Amino acid sequence: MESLKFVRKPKRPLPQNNRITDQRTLDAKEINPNAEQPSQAATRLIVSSSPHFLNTESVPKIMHNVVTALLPATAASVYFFGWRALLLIIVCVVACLATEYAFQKIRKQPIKIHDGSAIITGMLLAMTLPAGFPIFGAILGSVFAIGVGKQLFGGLGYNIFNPALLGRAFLMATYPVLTTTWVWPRTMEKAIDAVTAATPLVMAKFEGKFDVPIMDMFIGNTAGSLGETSAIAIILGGLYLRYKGYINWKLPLGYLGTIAVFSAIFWYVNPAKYPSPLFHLFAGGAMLGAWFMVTDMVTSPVTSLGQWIFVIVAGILAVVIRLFGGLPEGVMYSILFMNAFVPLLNKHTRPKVFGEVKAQKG
Amino acid sequence: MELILIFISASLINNFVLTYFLGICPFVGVSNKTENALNMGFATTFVMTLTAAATWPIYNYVLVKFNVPFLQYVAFIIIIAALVQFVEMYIRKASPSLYRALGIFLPLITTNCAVLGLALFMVMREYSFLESIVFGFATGVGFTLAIVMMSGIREELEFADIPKHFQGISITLIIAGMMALAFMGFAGLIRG
Amino acid sequence: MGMILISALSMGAIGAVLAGFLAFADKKMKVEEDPMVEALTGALPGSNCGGCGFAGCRVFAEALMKGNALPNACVAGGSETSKAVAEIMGVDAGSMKRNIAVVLCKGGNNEAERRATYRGEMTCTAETLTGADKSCSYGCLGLGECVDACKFDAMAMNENGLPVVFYDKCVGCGACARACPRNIIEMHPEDHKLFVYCRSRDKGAYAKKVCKVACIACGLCVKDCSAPGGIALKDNLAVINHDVAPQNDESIKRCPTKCILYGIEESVTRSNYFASIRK
Amino acid sequence: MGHKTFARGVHPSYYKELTAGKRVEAAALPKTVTIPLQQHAGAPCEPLVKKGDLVTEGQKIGDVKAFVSAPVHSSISGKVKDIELSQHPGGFRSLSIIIEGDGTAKEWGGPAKDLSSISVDALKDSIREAGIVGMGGAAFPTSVKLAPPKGKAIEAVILNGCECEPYLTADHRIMLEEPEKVVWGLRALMKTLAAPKGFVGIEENKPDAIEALRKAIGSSTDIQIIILEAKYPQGAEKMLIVAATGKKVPVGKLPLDVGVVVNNVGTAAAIFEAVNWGKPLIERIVTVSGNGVKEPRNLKVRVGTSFEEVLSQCGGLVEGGEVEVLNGGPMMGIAQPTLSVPVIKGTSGITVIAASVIKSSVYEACIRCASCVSVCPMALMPYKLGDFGKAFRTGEFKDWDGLSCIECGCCSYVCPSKRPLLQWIRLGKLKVRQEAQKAAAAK
Amino acid sequence: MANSLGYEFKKGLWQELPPFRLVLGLCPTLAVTNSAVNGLAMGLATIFVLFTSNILISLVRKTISAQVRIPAYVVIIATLVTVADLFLAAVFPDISKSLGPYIPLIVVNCIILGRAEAFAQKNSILPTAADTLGIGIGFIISLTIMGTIREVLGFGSIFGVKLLGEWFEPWIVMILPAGAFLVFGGLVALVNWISSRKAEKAASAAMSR
Amino acid sequence: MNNIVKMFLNLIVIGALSGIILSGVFGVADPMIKANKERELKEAIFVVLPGAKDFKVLEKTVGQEKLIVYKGIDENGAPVGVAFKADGGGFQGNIGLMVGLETNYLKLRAIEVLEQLETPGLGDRIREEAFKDQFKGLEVKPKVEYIKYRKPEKPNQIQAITGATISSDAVVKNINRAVEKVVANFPQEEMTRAEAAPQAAPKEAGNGK
Ligand SMILES: Cc1cc2nc3c(=O)[nH]c(=O)nc-3n(C[C@H](O)[C@H](O)[C@H](O)COP(=O)(O)O)c2cc1C
Ligand SMILES: Cc1cc2nc3c(=O)[nH]c(=O)nc-3n(C[C@H](O)[C@H](O)[C@H](O)COP(=O)(O)O)c2cc1C
Ligand SMILES: Cc1cc2nc3c(=O)[nH]c(=O)nc-3n(C[C@H](O)[C@H](O)[C@H](O)COP(=O)(O)O)c2cc1C
Ligand SMILES: Cc1cc2nc3c(=O)[nH]c(=O)nc-3n(C[C@H](O)[C@H](O)[C@H](O)CO)c2cc1C
Ligand code: SF4
Ligand code: SF4
Ligand code: SF4
Ligand code: SF4
Ligand code: FES
Repeated sequence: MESLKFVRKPKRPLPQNNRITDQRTLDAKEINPNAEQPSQAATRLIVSSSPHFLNTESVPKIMHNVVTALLPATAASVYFFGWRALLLIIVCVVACLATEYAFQKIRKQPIKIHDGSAIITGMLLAMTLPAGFPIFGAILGSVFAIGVGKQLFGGLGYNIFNPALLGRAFLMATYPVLTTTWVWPRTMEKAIDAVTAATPLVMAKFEGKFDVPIMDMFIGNTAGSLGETSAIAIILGGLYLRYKGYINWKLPLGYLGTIAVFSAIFWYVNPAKYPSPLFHLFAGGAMLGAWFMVTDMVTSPVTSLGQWIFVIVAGILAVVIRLFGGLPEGVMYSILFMNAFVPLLNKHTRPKVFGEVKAQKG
Repeated sequence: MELILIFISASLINNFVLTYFLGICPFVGVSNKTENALNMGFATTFVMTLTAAATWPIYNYVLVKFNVPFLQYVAFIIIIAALVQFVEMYIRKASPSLYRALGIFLPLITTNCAVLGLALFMVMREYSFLESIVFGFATGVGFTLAIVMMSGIREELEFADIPKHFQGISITLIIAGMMALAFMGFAGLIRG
Repeated sequence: MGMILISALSMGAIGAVLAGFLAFADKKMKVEEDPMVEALTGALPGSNCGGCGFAGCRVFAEALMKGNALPNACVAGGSETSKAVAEIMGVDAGSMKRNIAVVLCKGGNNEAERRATYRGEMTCTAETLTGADKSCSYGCLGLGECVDACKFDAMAMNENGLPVVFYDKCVGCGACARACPRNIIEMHPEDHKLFVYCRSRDKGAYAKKVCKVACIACGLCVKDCSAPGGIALKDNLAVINHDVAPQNDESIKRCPTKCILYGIEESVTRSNYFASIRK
Repeated sequence: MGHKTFARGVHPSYYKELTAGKRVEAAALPKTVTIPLQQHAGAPCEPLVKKGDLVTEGQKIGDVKAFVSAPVHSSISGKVKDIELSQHPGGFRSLSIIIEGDGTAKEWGGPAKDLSSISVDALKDSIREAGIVGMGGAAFPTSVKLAPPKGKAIEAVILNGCECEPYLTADHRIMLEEPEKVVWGLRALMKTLAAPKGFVGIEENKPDAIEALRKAIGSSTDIQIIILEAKYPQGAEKMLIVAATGKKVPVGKLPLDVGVVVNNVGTAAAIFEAVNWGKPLIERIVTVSGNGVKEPRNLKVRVGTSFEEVLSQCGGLVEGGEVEVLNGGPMMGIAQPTLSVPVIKGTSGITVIAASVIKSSVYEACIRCASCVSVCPMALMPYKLGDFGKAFRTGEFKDWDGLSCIECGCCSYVCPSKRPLLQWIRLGKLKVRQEAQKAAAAK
Repeated sequence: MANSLGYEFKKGLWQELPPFRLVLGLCPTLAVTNSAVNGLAMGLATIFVLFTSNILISLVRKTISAQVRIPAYVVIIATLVTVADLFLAAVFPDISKSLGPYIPLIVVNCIILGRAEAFAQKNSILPTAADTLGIGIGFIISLTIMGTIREVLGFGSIFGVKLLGEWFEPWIVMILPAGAFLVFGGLVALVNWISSRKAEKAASAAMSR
Repeated sequence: MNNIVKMFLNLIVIGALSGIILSGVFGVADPMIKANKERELKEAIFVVLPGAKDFKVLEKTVGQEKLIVYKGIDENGAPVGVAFKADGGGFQGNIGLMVGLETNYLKLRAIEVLEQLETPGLGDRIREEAFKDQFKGLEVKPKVEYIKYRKPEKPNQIQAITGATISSDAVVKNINRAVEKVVANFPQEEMTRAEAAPQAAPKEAGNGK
């Protein structure tokens, strides 16, 4: 029952994948040179559907701005973890770009690696890995993130799950030990004598200690993944994005706010057992997740109500996993879990149409 | 408390579909539209709860009593089949509108191995009657959650540019794999 | 020994109860069904696996009846089932004359003027929503919506920007005709051979200005047609009455624009078309 | 300070400075005019003249009995050369009367009559007979709006002076140059509808027009000027009503269901001329602007003049490259495949956009950035509607309220992936319409 | 429907290869294939039930009235499954343990009832035997392949024999549920790809003639 | 009516046959299954109580719960230690241990993992000898503890498996809980009392209870 597929439209194939090609101009000019214009023979009239004005935003522009916004965090990670961190970032970015290129080549699609989205995925994936993570693992994660997490769905815009987080989740499941083997930042090497480091969250979970100075976590002077340490660098980048208008304030602030409020409840009940909200905000991936992952347009809801539900549930889940789960960190899973709900959220939280009187059907 | 833990465990942490691979066929088959998925989920939850309620006494008061526990598979599957049929007919009689929404999904449930799996797990874990019912209900809820999530995603993907050979069940299963990755975050949430 | 007895008895008892139950159900709760759906359901595996995308075999059968499903959608049953289903549903294929699709425009890129350039969604219907770029407002837009609509690989766009129907592949489903926003494609029994390949109802002068192969309503074919009333002019267009006009080439000889043609379509089969392209 | 406005919407660059300061000038008398018999929403007219007939300026040459329709008049004196199908600026071909002019032009004018001396019926009659249609773009016959069903009281008439489309300044100039006509027309509308209140909604970027209208209104309190935020589509009826009165026109309902009638300021001025001078709607102000035209101007053009002729009075198109010639502004205007199309009653502007600004011809996948959702003034989900429309999924299209789209184009405007959302939504609407027709035919 | 026995047998090996082409019996395929041995064992258990039950059903099909068809079949299948389960528990306790509750779940494996309904019920013994053997062997092969892939990537071994050296860092995900889904999805795509290649070749061969 | 009779007959016959077949198979298989279980239990006890040649089952009911301990004895009937099961949740599911305790209730003799669902290659490394060996001679007073990343410093400490702290933690917690119960409910005298020496012949399977 396999139907035969040939080039159905020889010579001038219909644009594949809905791309509007400009072939028609060529055809008309070349094949029918005496198709006259009523006036000004040299000027060609274009017909298209309104609106005829479009704003100047474009996908590459947005993506390149996000890359820019990630630079402070990159710099911070290099400062704290040395050149090894930079190497890891470069490897991830290159592997992501290469995977994207390979897929587009195989599928005979236009090559779009310059749009920058794969760079973001690579950078963010690297940000979620410990500085000592092996290179082959980083490559594997990148290939999975882009190949399976993005291109299998059709590429930019179609993926359901955040590719960088999916790559990280895959690595977590593939190499659970390697992904949780931390190193101390260069700045505090001599402070502690143990070989492997413990992140603030691991210490909180397994040793019941959460006395890391908040200031250290704010600046980034703790063990952890590249991008989970320096809160200030991430906030800087996030504010830049907010200033540029590429992220909706609801998402990061809603997420962080939920984490703060929800963890504050436990903290209030038993401050000896549960860490403070500030600890939760600055520990682990909360900042990176809030500013760069919850805000990923492709994998977050488009409606206002949907966005609220998304961040609030994700925030609660993150705290629940941190406090009660088997794993020390819940940011990644909370976001991935809610990613799967985004289509449903979009469908069922549509705003009321202008002038709609009757209640929306539930 | 014990009951709440069973509920969370069966619906989220050890989600039947995503960690025990039970009920994959309907999970793949009926997840293309949210409405269908939701109704299938409701129907399954209903049958699962009933199954737990019906098989527990049979197992504990009949099979164990007469010392013939090896008849459990045969007995369970017959009970399930009869139950599904009974529910179907009852609904058809009692409420045609509900039947239209749910009834068509009921036959599908007989061959849903999640239901039998539920009965077997219930026996294996030696749950009490109340626990069994909660377990049955929670499993159904977990199934509903997974299938509804999947249906939402699949509806969204109708417009996606998925590589040809991956379309259909292939991408559905891969997404299930991703959902399983996401559900891993719940691991260890409840410990003794 | 006791165990064997107990087992046999209890299982027998369960069987009896079940049988009674089903017998009761069969009598009391039977709901009248469409016999065709019954027959189809019978032909299906009945495993209710959901593999067809419907919630169970019966629903699939109902969808088949309504024409919402293809006979081969059942994965569990495989090819036998598809055959059986097709047999039950089978329209008496032999008794009907085959229809095929005819594209009634020959004004491709080489013949017809384009006064502007269209930008936007590249489908014909989308283009008709804007001021179309083709000067002739009846002609083929060349974006191949009809080709996309054909589920049987029976069409392709040629180099000239016009759709071609493959005589050997077309099953006469009419999907292409429904898809075309300019109503250029018509369904005809395959013994119709004579067609005016133009739909322009513009006055001759304008039609000629914008397309080399337009019907300019000169009336020569009307005169040359041996059967009176076989061809008539209507709204600046020659119209063939296929019941009357002889299906031969006598009336096409003097057509100044060669828009009336005889019997060209049947020569295009899928393989010879692609073979010719390959060269 | 925030001015009154509606939720969502966009802020395109306006480029109004190109023509905002230029007085309206009379265009040259055209040698021939092509007058389409359908220049309005509703039933097309039937010709009242034959080929070869002599006609005078202002003579009625087409009419039809239908309620929703408006007669058409000859805009010059001369001879009917032909009646045939010709390209209409709406993008289709329609039956048109082609008149060859004799070179003479009529003088119109006269004093303003006292409104109280004219009966409501006389007002309605002269508006219908003058063929007045909405000049804000949709060309809806004004006489229909003036005949609300019994039992619907109209509380307010709102004059639409927003002119939120980029480039266009025709309404701006009318308000500036002929504010008395506008005010008189508004009062006439209020009288026919027995509406106690009148509003004029003007965007804050036209302070001189606001000033001129204030003066024309004088001290009377029946008319109030409402200053609105300069935002697109502020001029859309529903958005204007909610901004001015706070009332939302319910889905599927008309403004008169909330007791409001909206008219363009140009319409009001035309009513003045029709009632006082007996001048039918044969002439209108057209803004010719855009970066593809050499000398942007505001012209008073006779209906039926070809775009080509109008453009040549503005220095012509820039040479070379590609241009889009639009009937209307860049957000809602219709691109013309040929310059032989005539100016019609609804042509508020001819905008020419040259290559540098023309839409890129490539689009990308939707990245669900939510921009379209957050600008849609109707609170729809354009990215989904686009998908449904493109795939002809009419059921879902209707479920997601695709039919409520007012085709403002904000969604396409903001989309960073440059997706032609509005075009797809139009496809969806088209299919819904076709299906409805088919269903009706089946009955 | 008079196909040769050879055809009935062969179709299960590719044309209707379960579970990739014939999308049935997914649960055991996914659940027990974390090693090649488990896959093989599950396959064998399934083919035993599939074969015997379908033969039985084909034997008794004429005597069973339509209304009780499904319950009767289910009882037959469940009986055979219990036999298989008891046998494994008695003789191969280790395998029985690692397959866990998935052996009893053969009862509801859609393949078995599916084949019973689609084939055995309508055919006599010989074609039924050919059909079920083909399908069953196809199923065994599929499960073993799944198991092998997952074992090689997840443990670096095959049938328990170390295959990849020390340098290989096992992909633990492959043994986890997520890995099962991913591998299976990938294999389905692979099968799709191969069959479309086949079809294309056949078509181009036909065209060049 | 004929049909209904047939329906009844169909199902009754099939059901009865199924019952007969199954009880027959069960009759053969059950002793073997029981023997398998018995052997497993025995092996586990002997592993955690090196030197034991036989064991005695002691039972107590505390509230709802039934406590079972196995008192290991050597060839002379002298007690060599007590063994008991310790269950509790790990990372993925239940972890079932057999724990061997010295009769003085001070030190562990050894432990064995009976059942676990931990992640292969990670949590399931609790089955490795290196990990289990740490418990040999480990002090249970005040209680067993684990320590991360470093070599144990105190006699009641073990080192947790890196990356599987949770599983290690679960093992430790299970042991502590079970030891506590045993110590509380079985007076030490009971354990130190000598028993009759075991017969030379291995016990008949099936009466371990
Ligand atoms: C998106 C959109 C924008 C509009 N903008 C204007 C405008 O700027 N000025 C205007 O007079 N009418 C505008 N209109 C038309 C009005 O909605 C309304 O039809 C008109 O003001 C009614 O007056 P009329 O019948 O006199 O034309 C717009 C309509 C739409 C849908
Ligand atoms: C079918 C139809 C009937 C209408 N009937 C009335 C009417 O009775 N009264 C009225 O004031 N406007 C009526 N309108 C006009 C609309 O309210 C609106 O002014 C017109 O469509 C132009 O608006 P726009 O320029 O915003 O598109 C009608 C419009 C349509 C399409
Ligand atoms: C896929 C996966 C499987 C895991 N399996 C186990 C496990 O079996 N046992 C365990 O204790 N922790 C398991 N973990 C938990 C993490 O490794 C957790 O971070 C670890 O217990 C922290 O301990 P550490 O401080 O020793 O690294 C698993 C985590 C992942 C992502
Ligand atoms: C604000 C913002 C945040 C983003 N965050 C992520 C991210 O967390 N992970 C990722 O893979 N891509 C991210 N991207 C890039 C892009 O959206 C992503 O590659 C798509 O999900 C791929 O389809 C982000 C883009 C933007 C604009
Ligand atoms: S769509 Fe149908 S009628 Fe048209 S060419 Fe294809 S098979 Fe023929
Ligand atoms: S025949 Fe119709 S649908 Fe086909 S390409 Fe031409 S205009 Fe488009
Ligand atoms: S969907 Fe319609 S109303 Fe909404 S922004 Fe787009 S064009 Fe405007
Ligand atoms: S604006 Fe464009 S990219 Fe953004 S959500 Fe809408 S359609 Fe998608
Ligand atoms: S095998 Fe089909 S549902 Fe489990």
